[in-house]
Amino acid sequence: MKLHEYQAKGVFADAGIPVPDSTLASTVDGAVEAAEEIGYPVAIKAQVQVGGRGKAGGIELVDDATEAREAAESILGMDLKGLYVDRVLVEAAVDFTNELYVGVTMDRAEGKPVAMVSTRGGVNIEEVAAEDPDAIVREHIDPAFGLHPYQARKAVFDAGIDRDVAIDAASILTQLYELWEEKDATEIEVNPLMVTGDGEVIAADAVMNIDDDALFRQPDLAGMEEEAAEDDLEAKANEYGFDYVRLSGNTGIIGNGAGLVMTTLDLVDYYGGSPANFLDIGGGAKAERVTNALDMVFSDENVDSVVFNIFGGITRGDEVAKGINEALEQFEEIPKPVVVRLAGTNAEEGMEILNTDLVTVEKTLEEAVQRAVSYAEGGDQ
Amino acid sequence: MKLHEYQAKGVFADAGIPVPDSTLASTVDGAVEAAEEIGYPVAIKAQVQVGGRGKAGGIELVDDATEAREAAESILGMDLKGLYVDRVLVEAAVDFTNELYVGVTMDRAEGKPVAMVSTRGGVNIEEVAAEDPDAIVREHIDPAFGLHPYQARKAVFDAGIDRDVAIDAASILTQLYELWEEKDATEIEVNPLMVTGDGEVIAADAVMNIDDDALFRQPDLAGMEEEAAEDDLEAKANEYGFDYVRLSGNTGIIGNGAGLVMTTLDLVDYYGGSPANFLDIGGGAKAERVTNALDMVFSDENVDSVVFNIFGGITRGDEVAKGINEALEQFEEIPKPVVVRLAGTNAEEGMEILNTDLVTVEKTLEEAVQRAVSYAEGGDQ
Amino acid sequence: MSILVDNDTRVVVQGITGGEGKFHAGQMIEYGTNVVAGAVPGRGGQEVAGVPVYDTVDRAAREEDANASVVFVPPAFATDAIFEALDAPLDLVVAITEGVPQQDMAKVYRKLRGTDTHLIGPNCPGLITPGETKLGILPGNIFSEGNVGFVSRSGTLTYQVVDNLTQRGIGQTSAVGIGGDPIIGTDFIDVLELYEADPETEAIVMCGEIGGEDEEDAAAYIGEHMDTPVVGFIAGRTAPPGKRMGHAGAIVSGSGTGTAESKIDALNAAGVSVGDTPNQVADYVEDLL
Amino acid sequence: MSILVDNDTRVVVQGITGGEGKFHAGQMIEYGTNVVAGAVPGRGGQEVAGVPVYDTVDRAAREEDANASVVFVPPAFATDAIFEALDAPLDLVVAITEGVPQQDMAKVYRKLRGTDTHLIGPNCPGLITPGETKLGILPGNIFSEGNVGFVSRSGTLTYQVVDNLTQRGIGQTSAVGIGGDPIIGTDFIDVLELYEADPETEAIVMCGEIGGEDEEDAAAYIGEHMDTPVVGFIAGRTAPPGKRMGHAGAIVSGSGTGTAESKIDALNAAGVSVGDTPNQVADYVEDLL
Repeated sequence: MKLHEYQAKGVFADAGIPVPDSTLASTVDGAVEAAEEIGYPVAIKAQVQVGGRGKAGGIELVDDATEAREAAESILGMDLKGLYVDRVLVEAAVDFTNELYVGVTMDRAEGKPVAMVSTRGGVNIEEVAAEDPDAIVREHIDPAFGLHPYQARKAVFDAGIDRDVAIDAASILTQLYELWEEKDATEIEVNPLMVTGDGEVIAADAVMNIDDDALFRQPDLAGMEEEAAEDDLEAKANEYGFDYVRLSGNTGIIGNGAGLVMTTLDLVDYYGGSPANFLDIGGGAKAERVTNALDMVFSDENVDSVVFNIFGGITRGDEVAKGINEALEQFEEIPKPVVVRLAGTNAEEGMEILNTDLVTVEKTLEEAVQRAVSYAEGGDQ
Repeated sequence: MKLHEYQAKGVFADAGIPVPDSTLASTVDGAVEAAEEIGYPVAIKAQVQVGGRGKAGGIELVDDATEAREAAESILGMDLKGLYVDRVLVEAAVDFTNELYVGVTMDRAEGKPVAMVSTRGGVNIEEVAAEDPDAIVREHIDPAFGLHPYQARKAVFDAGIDRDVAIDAASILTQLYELWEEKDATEIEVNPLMVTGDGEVIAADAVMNIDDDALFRQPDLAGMEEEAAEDDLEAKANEYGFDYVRLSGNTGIIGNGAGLVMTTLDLVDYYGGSPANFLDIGGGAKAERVTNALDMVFSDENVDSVVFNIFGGITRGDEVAKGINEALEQFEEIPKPVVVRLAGTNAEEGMEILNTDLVTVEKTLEEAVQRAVSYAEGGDQ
Repeated sequence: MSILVDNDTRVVVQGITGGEGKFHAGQMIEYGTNVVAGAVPGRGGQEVAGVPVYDTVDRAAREEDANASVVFVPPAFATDAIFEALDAPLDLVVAITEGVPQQDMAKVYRKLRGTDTHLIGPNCPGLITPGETKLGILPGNIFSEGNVGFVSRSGTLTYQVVDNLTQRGIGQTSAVGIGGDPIIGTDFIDVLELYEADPETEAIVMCGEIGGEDEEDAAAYIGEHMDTPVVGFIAGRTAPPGKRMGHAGAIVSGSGTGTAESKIDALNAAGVSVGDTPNQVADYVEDLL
Repeated sequence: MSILVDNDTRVVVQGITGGEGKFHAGQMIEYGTNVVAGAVPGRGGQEVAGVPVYDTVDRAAREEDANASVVFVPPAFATDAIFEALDAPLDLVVAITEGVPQQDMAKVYRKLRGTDTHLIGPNCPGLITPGETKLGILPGNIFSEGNVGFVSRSGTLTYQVVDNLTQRGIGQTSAVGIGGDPIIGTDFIDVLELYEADPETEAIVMCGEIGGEDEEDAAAYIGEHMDTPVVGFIAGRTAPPGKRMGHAGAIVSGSGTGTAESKIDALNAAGVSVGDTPNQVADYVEDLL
């Protein structure tokens, strides 16, 4: 789960990390009012979860009410890399002399967190990492001990941060790690961490991704989740408790198990089709869950056909078949053609139950995918 | 620093560990009033920091107001193993079926905390440890990971605690460890942890010792310290910042460094005298600190002579001599004879400065101690 | 021959009184696994699926001489259960639980490195030595005895590919589902090393997926250290960056690391044929044998 | 010969810009110690006591090829300083700081066991190889070169007993103050083992005190493993139970463990003569040589 900038900054501020004054606004008038209250210059920043907002026109720096109104009008409602901007953060502009980068993420290969510091803040840090890896200092953290203060200092001094602000930057890194641990983050970064003319440091942007698997013990953050959902269908998937990702194609895909569903997507592509989504109904799904899954995929207006691919382990083919029948029998006319392939536990029982008036049954994964792709292209049912 | 029972129970209650209802009282009327409010039967418990209060008559169980008054009258003001009882805890009596022991302490040899559990609660656990070591289950704790919940469960099940209350007892052990860590305890124990007829567990007594060296980060507990001081002189030593222990003899002892001061005490005993105190002025003491030390020892009415033994490393003999002179020159008559021995850094300079009208100077530790012992026995100055 | 588990493996089921634990304890016993005990705090003395339940893993292991466990414990308690099994100590711990918080696993992994225990998972289907024993939730009937070592990050994809093999008469020495989480106890290299040392394993199938760099690391290992031929499969070629594809570990980062392309290239460079479809994987294996 | 430190020891002073750090850096240099750098965060680039200061121990060690440090850092920050030195990594860390919280030291001790570093202290006067080098606050002038290995839990008591030896012309190979805290990096046995291996150490003086069981453990070790004769001294014979005698470690528990009597008995049983007074210790040593 990714927090919005304004949410992450709220978490930072609560933890005592300095952030600029700011107000969230969803209307042009609200944005101008907030700008007047904060005092110019202010930055008006689109609240969508995508990198490179600035270059894409999602951030503007304004000096008076007229400019603020213009900026708010242009940003609110814009389409930013495919995302609709419905809120802006109006934020005091920081008069900075320097931009740093500090962050904490999980190094999967080492199985431990790693703190990162660079003097090359304010730009895409992944590009810096690619072209000049030494510009980013990495300090691995022993999860049993946490980030020792000396490690934070070592990282900032080794990165070459000016001695005047190094200790403050190290403190912020320490605070970030504490937040990382306390909030079950998987990634947390400040880019840029601005250094002002007075030698203060301030978090001018904030990224915070939370471990979905830990939301059960992060009630405050879990409450933010809904607010952060980007897409109606993804919100619906959250409700149903599905792992769901919406894509841009027209072949809907339902399956059990992440690896198998991904493989089904890949096969749709391999056979010349285009996947509309990833939808994993998980292990041991009962009839109702199957019905919900079909409802999800039918709700996506891009979808022209559906492939339902189940290899039963815990999941039983007869339960799946029952769910498919129930879901489809409620329609006068089936909204999109559905191809079903059942294998594994109780697959034969499932095949027998399936109402073949409503679905097309295929025996192998490859055949099922090819059939669904053909339907999506307008082929005969 | 040892907390009083009522203080430790306050800490326990804040942490959610069940304790009986109780009220602290310092007058007989207050105790009776508290007993009436809580409802009989109640226990009236002397608040002094010494083991075996029950056997020594410091705890009484009462069933009505008359008994409560009698008990409060007999306990308040009593001398309990040398300590004056000025407060009692009036506490709801627990109707128990079983008494357990749970605690956490530091295993110095292993350099790690150890959790302990026994079904032999309600008696002196050190006696149990001596006569039947297997009756106490010990579970070492990795300080980097803390007490894993499974370890708490393992300890209670291995100790043979009834399955009905085992999980609750394990939770309390987990909470005790969390308190141990959070409060910088060196020892924390509940003896007995009572099991009621309903299968509830409740902490009927509470021991909590805090690491003196960690009080700087435990402001709440540090605030309790004064309240817990047992002796006016020890309170004064706290103010001055001395390591001080009052003993029962009549030869006052001042020195620098714990080992050397202990050795001076031992030598007083070895030469037939009796040490009145342990007083370590620490390293690098200046004149004022020396003056304070003499003030401390002179304030002890038991003291008949003083031996001042300094082996300078960081501490400078001339500074010590100056302090001794300043302290003694303010008296018309020196309150008790003072023997001084200076060695190490600037010892010769110190010897030259010392006003030998006011003190007796000896060259070796052995001679200084023998002289002070002789003075304490009324020998010539 | 086989790796990690065989007829001598004696299993404690942690969480045997839960729905999943009970069901799969039964399934394992039916397959032939030596399930010797269950461990559930407060449930000691009961009997489930025909085996005695103990309050602690330590006691179950001591009383029943167990050397392995399978963990069916909810995510909030799973790491404590794993720590308990590590401490017993058992030789092998198989954590089926899905949804274990990442930071909890980082602590487990930290502890694990100081021990001799193999941890498989979490979020994995378990492992099987066909005809001898299975630890986990794998459907036993799709596996068959043979000479192919199988290892995969995924559960149902394992079933799909194994089924393709078995249908063609290609059996397995063992099959290990290492799990789809970002931090797992046993990675591809650990398993590849075991297969390389197993004289009966004549070829290996390795099913990876997007996310992380385990497949790239495994490719480098194969290139340098392995004689046994390996056939690969990588799921998630069509996954867009920044989106988690079900498994917590299956995510292509914004910076482009962890892509299927990089994994396939690395495997090809190490001489590993990577199938485009599960069927093609079986084709390649058939060619090797 | 000597143990732990000699003319090749190259020292970083952690906290060199503080009053104590600066003073003792000067004292050490005057004695002949190779103090090569200081380390104080934010003070890099300065010069104190004639040596360059670095922001981190790591950089000081790399730039000046240091292999040891002495820690003069206030208690609240001392364990972080020790962790920093362990991580550099240095071969030897001497922590002078008094008043380090016990739980912090438990964490340091936990980390220490996985490293090759010797940690002396905390709450110790340091160590010295007379005529070569000293790391810490020991007054150099009371020591003299010779063949007695010295080890003590106490600071000024060390001075007292060493002075008694030196006055009689009995010099020392090395002298180590291991510190008076309940948890210390190096204990009696560690030091005894080093002296036993040192061919020039002909006798050892070991000064213990009440509290803990280090002296009892050392006595057992001496009885089993040592040929070099040992003379003992135990401070705190008159200490009452339950009272902390200055040192955090010097406390006889209510249950009677850690008494002087038990320590003296154990040492006697291992063939160690224990002096009643510092003078008697010197007598016994004189008899041995």
